[in-house]
Amino acid sequence: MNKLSVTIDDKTFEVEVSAQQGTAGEFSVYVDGEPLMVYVPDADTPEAVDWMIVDNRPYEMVFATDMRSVQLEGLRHNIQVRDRETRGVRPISGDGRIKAPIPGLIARINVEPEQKVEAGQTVLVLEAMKMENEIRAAKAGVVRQIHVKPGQTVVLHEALVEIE
Amino acid sequence: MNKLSVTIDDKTFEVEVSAQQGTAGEFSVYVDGEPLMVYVPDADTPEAVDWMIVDNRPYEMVFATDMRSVQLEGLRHNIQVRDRETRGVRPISGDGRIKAPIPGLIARINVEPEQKVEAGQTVLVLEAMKMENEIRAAKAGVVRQIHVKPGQTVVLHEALVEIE
Amino acid sequence: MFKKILIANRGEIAVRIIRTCREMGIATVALYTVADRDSLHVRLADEAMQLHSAERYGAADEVLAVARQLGVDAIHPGYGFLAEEADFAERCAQAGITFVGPSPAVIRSLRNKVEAMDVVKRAGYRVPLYAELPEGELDEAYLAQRAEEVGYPLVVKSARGGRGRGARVVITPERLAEAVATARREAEMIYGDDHLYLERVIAPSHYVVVQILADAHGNMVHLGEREGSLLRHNQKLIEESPAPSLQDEQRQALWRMALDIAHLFHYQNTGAVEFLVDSAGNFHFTEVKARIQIEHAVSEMVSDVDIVREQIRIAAGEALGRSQADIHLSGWAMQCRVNAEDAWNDYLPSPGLISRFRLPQGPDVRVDTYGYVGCEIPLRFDPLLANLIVKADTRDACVQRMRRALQEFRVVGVQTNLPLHMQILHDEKFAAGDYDTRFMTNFRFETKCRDEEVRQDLAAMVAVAYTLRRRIGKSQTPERIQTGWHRSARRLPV
Amino acid sequence: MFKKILIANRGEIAVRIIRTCREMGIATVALYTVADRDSLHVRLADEAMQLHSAERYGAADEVLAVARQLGVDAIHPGYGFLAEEADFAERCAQAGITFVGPSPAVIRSLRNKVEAMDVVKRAGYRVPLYAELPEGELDEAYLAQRAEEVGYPLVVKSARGGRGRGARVVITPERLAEAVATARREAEMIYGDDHLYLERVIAPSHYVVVQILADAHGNMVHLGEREGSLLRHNQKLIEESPAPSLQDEQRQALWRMALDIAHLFHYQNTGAVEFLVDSAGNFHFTEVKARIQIEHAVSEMVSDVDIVREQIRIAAGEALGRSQADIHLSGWAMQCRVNAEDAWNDYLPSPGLISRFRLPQGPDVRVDTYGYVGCEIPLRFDPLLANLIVKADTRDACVQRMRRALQEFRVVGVQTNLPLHMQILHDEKFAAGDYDTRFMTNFRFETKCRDEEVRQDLAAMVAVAYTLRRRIGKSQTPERIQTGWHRSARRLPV
Repeated sequence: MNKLSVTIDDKTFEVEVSAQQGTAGEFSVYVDGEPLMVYVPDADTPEAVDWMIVDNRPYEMVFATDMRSVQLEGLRHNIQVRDRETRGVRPISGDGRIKAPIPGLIARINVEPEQKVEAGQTVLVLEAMKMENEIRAAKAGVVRQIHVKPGQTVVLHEALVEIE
Repeated sequence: MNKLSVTIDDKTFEVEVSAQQGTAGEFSVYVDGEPLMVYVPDADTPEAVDWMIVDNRPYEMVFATDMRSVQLEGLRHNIQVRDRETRGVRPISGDGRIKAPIPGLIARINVEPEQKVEAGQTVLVLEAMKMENEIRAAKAGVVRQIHVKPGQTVVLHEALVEIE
Repeated sequence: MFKKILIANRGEIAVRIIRTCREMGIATVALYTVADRDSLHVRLADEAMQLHSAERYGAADEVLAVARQLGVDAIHPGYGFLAEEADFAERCAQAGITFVGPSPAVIRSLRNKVEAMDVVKRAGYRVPLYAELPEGELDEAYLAQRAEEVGYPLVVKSARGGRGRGARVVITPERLAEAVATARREAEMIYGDDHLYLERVIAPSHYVVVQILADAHGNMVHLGEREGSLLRHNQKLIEESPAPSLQDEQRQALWRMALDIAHLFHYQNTGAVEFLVDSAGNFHFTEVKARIQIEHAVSEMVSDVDIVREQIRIAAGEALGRSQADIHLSGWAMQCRVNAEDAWNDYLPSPGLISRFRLPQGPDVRVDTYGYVGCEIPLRFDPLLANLIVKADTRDACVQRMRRALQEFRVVGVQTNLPLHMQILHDEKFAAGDYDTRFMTNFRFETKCRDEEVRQDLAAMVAVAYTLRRRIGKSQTPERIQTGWHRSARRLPV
Repeated sequence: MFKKILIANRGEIAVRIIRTCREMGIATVALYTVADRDSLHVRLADEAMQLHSAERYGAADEVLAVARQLGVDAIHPGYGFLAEEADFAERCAQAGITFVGPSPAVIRSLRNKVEAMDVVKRAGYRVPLYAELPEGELDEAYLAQRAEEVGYPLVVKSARGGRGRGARVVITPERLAEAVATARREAEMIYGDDHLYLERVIAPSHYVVVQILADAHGNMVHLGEREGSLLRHNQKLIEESPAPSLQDEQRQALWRMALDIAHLFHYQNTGAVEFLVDSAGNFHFTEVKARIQIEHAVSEMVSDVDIVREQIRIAAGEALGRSQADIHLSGWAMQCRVNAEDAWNDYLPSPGLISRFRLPQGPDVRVDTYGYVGCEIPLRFDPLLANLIVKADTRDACVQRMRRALQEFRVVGVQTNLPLHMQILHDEKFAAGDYDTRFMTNFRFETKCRDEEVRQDLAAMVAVAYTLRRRIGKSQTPERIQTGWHRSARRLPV
């Protein structure tokens, strides 16, 4: 289950999303506590999604490729998504390699090679969909390698930093 | 430059194809010695090609995904292509690793692990577009590894066999 | 006028109805099965509900339940499924929901083809020779005798089905018993009613229908006739209006006859009165189709009347608002039924995901379809993918326009019968309007290309395509391409 | 009749002309620049030749060379580029190739807007107050005096350009000199001719044109009038027929006047006689457009005449074959000019590769476009992507149909002005047919969504979209997506 804050233009909604088991493309969603069923065609190719059904209401829309706006029924809305889970997310791998928990853009790097870091210390900041995620060290150690530069985009699970 | 025999239904043409330097999607083609210019949109995505211009004649067509037939102007033609170069093609890499020179299907494997092979000996047969290509050893040696099985499809430059 | 209409159908007719509803300011409810969820009618409707029962769009209970749940005030059945189902129409009325179609009584009297012919025959109109068969097991001798009365060749039909599905042609007596047995099984299976009758075959002949509109205030008009003599497997492949086989005096007589017959049944809403025209030019009434037809757009083109709009207005109790004098039939219209089927493979259905879809455009060209790029064409339902309709001043211009439209129409991902239509449109006799019900039987689908320049160019293109595919190293397994290609028609590069 | 026609144009008009040629059995030659090579007109033509010179479609020499090389017997210029170029028409005649349009002499007399107004004024018709300016440097006092005669506000125009490009509105005398200088530079640049004139502005007003057809045998008919008062940057955004601002008696008078004026110039082929209607209802002749117009399909819809076909027949010397009495104007038609431009970004052009393209369909809906899925919309040319034309019995029904069609029209990959059209169609005054040339100036593009349920549903959809994208790990670099996405719209999975 996935907890998000979704801002449409000036209004923010608290949203929870969970996939329906066994029914491809169907999601159970709560918007400010209101339960909704969402059907998405081609859930396997998210960038291609251009229509959905919410409960029994079909909508056609166009998402901007950077997900910063969406067009619906002749109007363009600014959108912003903040993920209440991945903020300060822990690295995926237990070992010293810190991988990207979500695809995004390297905003800042707070460490240097050979620098000592404490467990939980912020190593770098990963920006995804206008949201900054502080990526922290899983354990204390020394920064052995930094694979990325500020401004660089990274894919899911791409190795960022290695701590020994 | 690429020498092919192209059979349309019952008639076979000898065709030579060479890409025009610097002009994307343009090819200079000789059909039974007759020079033709061919323009292909989206030359970078061949499976998507559904129209071309030959000299000044535009055509819309649909190629079967297996390239065994093509539809043009309401008629379906059986096609067959034999490549006069890649028959008995030499492996791409100079070292012991034999890689696929074209994408295709492994028809037969003529060697076994630890078997001695001579330079030029046929190690396997790769079928592509109804044409069998004998893949031969670049040098004498012993078959150390066989990465593929008969019936398996391989992509371009996929490692097939290793000889030491 | 209605606020919200439920469309108890799928495919191009559901889309067609949604369009008119939207123009009338009426909200629409679409229904869909899992296989149809990506169809255009779901995307275009204001609300969409999934059907779960096995009868799918024919599920009366579920359809009514949805109608009640969403508070619709009318149900449009389209054609097939719940259209022409008197019991369903009755249940709608009981639920206080308007059924867009004739009254249950009218549907019943027309659904029984034998009774309908009885009525028309008694009124003094010509009908084919026919003989009803009693239910249950039949004595061979009795059957043979009834058949003799009708005469050979004859066709064994379901009393509920009418022309089309479940019909069996019998040329000689020895085949009769077997044909009756088979027809009975099929009728039972398809219509849940094994009531049969024998009808004398009229061949060669022309199939003509007259499109009519009748309101609740006694106004009735016709929108001219259509000819649908080009059949394959009892499906009208091409339909046109006016009928090329008729002279103008015949037309006038046909229209009058159709209106008179419709009056016999106190007909209301829209419908089509069907006739067979024998080689002597006699009209033989066969049945009244008590619903919108697949080919309705042909009549819309020549009459400039939106039949679906009139249907809805009539169902809402409004008056037609135009007399016969206000209806000006002009020009010539023709429709090709474009099926997702493989002309090179015995016209087997060709389901799949549409990867390219270019509809013909331009003056007086219209396409009614539920398809679009990315839409899955399901195997389960009728292969009808699109109705291509064109109109022009004359039949010659109409044929020219249809050829042009067929050439522009492009579908990749599924195989269609567009090549077949193209060849028919180039057939000399068809182009001359000189054809009857035998045409398709004698028609041969051409497969050879005789143009040498084209073959030379094709060789060049094939060589280039091969060279490109070889250069771009990708697996060539057909399965992976067929699914992969389409799915990836929306995939990001990694 | 011609065997082969070269179409010296691009975009939707080239496609439009190819369609009619094909229906007439005339082979077509398309021209293209590298940027246009994937346009639909190239795919649909029988032959296609690339243009290399910098003037592109305006390259008279190259166009004539291709015409000779491929042995065409006629050239259709479409609109813009080589249309209304007397010299080019003359060179075609010298090369023994028919120019589909008026004679060079007629084009010349109409291309000089001042002379044309002189002729019409002398014949006793009302024209706006105007004053020609001599070439070369102008004495300030003289200029001021000429302007006084015309009166303010006035517009400085190119004598060759007529309304539209190169025009400068002047409200007060102090801006005059500067405006004249700028207009002169622009006129020189655009038309290669700095010949200017001053014209009194008539505002508020209505722009109306009368579509006419005239053959070489003295037959001339009109196809009714169109109103195009909805302008942005001198472009007609929406045009309709009949003109909602006119009473029937006015219409009759306007038609007669247009035919009389066309006769003054011995007009031939198809053209549009343009007028300004002032608030008192007076018609002021402004110019004759001696070519097919972007909005011609609106007249085709209400008259049932294929204007391009008539154009070609007239050019081939055939007689119109129909009198005014044979032309029945019926119903109401409207056209929206769909541009590839960003309504949220000051209507800047929005080039790109079309990844989804769903054209509206259904009764009496027509789209003329050169686009399709996979087609590149070039930055270089006019942003016009498609003309959406609908027709219905009444204006109300027409507006309803247009709203429905706009809702169905779907373009992804480039931004279009469809949202703007949708909002105009929902504007109360526009819906009531109550608008003039001030409408667009006062129109405000709405950007706020007030429907709370929609916003809640949207929040749910955004959340799901985000979750899906996060699950599928892919780089989100916009550039890579913009190019990658489209290109990959045809890529195999590795």
